[in-house]
Amino acid sequence: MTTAPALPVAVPMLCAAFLAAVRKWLPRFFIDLVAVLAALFNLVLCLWLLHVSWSKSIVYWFGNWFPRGHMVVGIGFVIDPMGATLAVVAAFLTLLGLIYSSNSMESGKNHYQPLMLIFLAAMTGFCFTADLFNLFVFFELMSTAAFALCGLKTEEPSPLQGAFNFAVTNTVGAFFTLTGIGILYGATGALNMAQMGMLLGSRHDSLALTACLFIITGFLIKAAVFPFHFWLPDAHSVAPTPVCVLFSGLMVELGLFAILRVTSVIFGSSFAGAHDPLRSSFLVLGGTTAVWGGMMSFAEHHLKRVLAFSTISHSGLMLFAMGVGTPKAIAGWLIYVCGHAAVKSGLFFTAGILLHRLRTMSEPALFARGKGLKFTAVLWFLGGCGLAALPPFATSIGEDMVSQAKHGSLELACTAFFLVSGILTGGAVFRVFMRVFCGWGDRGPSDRAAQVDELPEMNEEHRTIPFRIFAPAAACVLAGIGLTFLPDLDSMLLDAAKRVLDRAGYIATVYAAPQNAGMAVGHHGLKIGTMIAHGIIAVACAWLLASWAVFHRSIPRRLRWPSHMEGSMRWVRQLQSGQPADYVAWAMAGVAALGGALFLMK
Amino acid sequence: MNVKWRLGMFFIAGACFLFFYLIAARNLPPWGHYPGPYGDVISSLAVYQRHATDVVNAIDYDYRGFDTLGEEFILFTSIIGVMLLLRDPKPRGGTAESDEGLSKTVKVSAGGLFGITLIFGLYICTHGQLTPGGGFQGGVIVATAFMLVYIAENLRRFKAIASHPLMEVLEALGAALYALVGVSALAVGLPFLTNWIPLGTTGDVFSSGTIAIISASVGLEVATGFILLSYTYLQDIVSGREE
Amino acid sequence: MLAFHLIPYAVAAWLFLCGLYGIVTSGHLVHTVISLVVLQTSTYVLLLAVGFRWGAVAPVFADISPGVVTVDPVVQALMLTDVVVEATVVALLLAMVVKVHEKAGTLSPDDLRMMRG
Amino acid sequence: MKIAGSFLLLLIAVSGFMVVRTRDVTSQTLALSFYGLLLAVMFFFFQAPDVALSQIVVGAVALPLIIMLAIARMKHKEKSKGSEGGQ
Repeated sequence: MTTAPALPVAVPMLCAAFLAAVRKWLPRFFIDLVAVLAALFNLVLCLWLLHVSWSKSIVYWFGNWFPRGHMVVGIGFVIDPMGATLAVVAAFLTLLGLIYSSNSMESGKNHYQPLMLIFLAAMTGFCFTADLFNLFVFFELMSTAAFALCGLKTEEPSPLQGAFNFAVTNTVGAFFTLTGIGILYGATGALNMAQMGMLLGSRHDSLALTACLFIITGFLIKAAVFPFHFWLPDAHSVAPTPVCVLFSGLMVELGLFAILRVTSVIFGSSFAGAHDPLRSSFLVLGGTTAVWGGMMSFAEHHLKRVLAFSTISHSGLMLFAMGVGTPKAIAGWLIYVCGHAAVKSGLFFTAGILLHRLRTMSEPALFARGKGLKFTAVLWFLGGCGLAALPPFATSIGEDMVSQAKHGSLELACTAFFLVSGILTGGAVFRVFMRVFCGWGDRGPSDRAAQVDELPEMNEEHRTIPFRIFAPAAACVLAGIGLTFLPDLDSMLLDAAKRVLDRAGYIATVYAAPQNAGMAVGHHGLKIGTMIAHGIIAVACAWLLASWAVFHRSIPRRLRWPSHMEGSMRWVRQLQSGQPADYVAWAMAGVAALGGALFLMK
Repeated sequence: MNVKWRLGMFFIAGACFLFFYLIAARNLPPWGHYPGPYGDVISSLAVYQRHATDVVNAIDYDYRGFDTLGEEFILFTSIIGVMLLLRDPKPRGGTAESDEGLSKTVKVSAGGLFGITLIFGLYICTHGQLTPGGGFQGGVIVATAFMLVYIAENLRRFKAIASHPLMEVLEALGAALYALVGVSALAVGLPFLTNWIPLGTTGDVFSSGTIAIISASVGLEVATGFILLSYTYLQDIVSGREE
Repeated sequence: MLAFHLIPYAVAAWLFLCGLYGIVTSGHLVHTVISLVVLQTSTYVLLLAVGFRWGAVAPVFADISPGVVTVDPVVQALMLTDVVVEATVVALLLAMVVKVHEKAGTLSPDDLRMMRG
Repeated sequence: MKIAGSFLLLLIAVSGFMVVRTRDVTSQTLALSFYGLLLAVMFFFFQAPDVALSQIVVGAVALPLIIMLAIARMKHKEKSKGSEGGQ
């Protein structure tokens, strides 16, 4: 254990530096190969780390600076099952993205591959680190790589503007986080999360509240939670497909993961009172985001924007699950994140296939042009089912676990939000399916954002779909289904969730104190009947909603209202103004509102 | 959203922000009474453990060296990003900014400054473990020295230096070297970034083991990075002058 | 006395707000970027204030004997890397601005409406 | 010492605001350079020579230089575009 935990960060970084050095001299094939191999290496290594971490969380001290007494002098990794799982997802998605882009995608003179590897290294480090400032460093590294990747297409002005909005908003968020870290450092004089948590103890004064508020603000911006979310569609609609996959599949969720880690380890005891303002705020914010994102998703006509808003909606659901906060809910959160990553990535890859074959992302322009693409149509349809949480997609398990996590009104609210979000986002995907792949109805309304035309990202002949472009999409959808059938899935998830929430256990791990091993984990009885019922209801309603929009001309005028949702959200859509000034103002309003809630409920 | 609304939102939210910030600051230790313990522990350990007299650099390149690795890669990534964004240097015959305006005196003095600045930069790079300075600061100074070449030498030589393919290799090498120092510790069976090189005498240029090596590699990365950065921006203006 | 202890924090908060104000009222993309730099300096002031000690010396033991009370070296280490790194991040942002200008011919966010809706 | 420190901080608060208020980007860059220098002085004053050194070279020189280069590049593009349009 003196080598393995450092390698998932060090190896991609070294490979990135190597590739950046040789990019001018070596052929494209070789550069792709090295990048793919590095991602594959990470995948295998992270799987192994995950395997090891089940029995005992791995602790690793860089520079051999293990804690002296209670003082942590160096930077440490603590690899617990949840962090390792997310790192596996990161490696998996990067691998698929690199396979998708190999050989033919515009790579900006081979600058693209090193950037992807740095992105991977940053995400992995972000999952593992136990040091608050190190978390911030990897957050920044991840952001910087993301900004650069967004600017890959420099032919049109719109991508650059999207990248600029993304960069400004996220950098402001990062400084919020850094301010919070500074305040917390002033109070505790430590930077290791476990030590900070210990020193902060159950202190629940204005300092703890403000520090928590500022730290999570940066992560909420990354997680695209309403009203911090405005940058996300702009960034997604302009980034190349594999980058979109990483953004939607994991980067957004990592923002939530960081909130989970920080609130449980550092502020776990500070907010432990019976009346937890943080969780209540998460419930409200999550619910709002889920509905808002879903509605916007249905109102969009640019394929990548449809998917981007659906990511916002699902991010809201995940935040909602964090608000519920019991181990079962967090277990559901984890499987939902994994399932969502697989399904959403599958959809983005499928959109990439469409872009490759038909050279546009605009729904009206694609009308009926996808009729010949049978397999692609199947993938897109399955992706829609996955978003609506139809069993056997892993998202359905997540929904079930979160809904069953608490009884009473919360259970009802939970089911309702999952259903609404599933229906709206699934409906949007089905609507695209009907128009593009089946050619039903008419072209439908268009809007300015849909006309932001992307130049095709591939340099090659586009008559056929090569295997390496099709395979990632299929692999993602299959993974979304396959996850469900992992043996002992529920107890593994519960174990991972319990250990993330177990603040004392985390502190004991850092200080290498004996842990009370073998926590009773127990099983989660899946209510398979309810799951299937919910799934079918969601898919059926989504299908209905989609056909309502598509066939709105043949429906009596009085019954046309759901289809109006598609075109008539002008007023709301104007908030998406494309100006960083507005986005930052909204983020500030969010900070004020969240802070007000925290202080008033104190 | 129109400007009025936006400003209104800003002032209300800004007032809340100020309020949160200040009532949190009220609970911080009083200004100028840092209570520790992190800084004090390291201050008391660094000279003995690492034979480095500048504790800030000991933290940057050793105790929290993993952070700095990340930061260095942020720098590396940004520079790749700039080169990626501003690629496509199609030589175009635009009017180039003239350098005739600079008097001969300026050129000569800039040329003379080049040597001094370069030496100063290298000095700062290599003495990071002893006195304030180190790879980050020294690297920028070295890069500034090369910018003086631009002022003094009619641009052509600056272009010859900055656009040399070796520049990018050196930059990547600077980034890789840091990680390689980390990996080298793995090779001798120690955790990543552990010092395994003899520490030397405190106060010597070659003291403090890996700190000096890492500082030098950061210097290389920062210097080449800034040269590439300025060249990438100048590229368009420069390429107009080619014929 | 309390008001005195709040001075550096008030200045940090003020600079943060100045940066935000600049971004929110910006009519020029380069102005936005420079406002972001001002916003960032707020974190310097905060970190510096947090680790400061009256009457203590800089944490450089080249000319002082070990054991003398110093200011906190950790915050300085954090700031040091940040100063250099942010410069390059700003360079990245400016590269985007340059490219926007090249393609769209304007730098006023009001005229750049591609992403609307 | 305390009075000088507070004065320095207030000076920074004022000049930070001035940087943001300057709307012409070229003068803003110069203001930023001055502001960076002021920050470096503050770092020296508060016993942070390492940071001060890096602030002088980066904040007061390199960063404004990069911004100037970017502005110059954009002006250059405008000029060459203008001359192309004229032909």
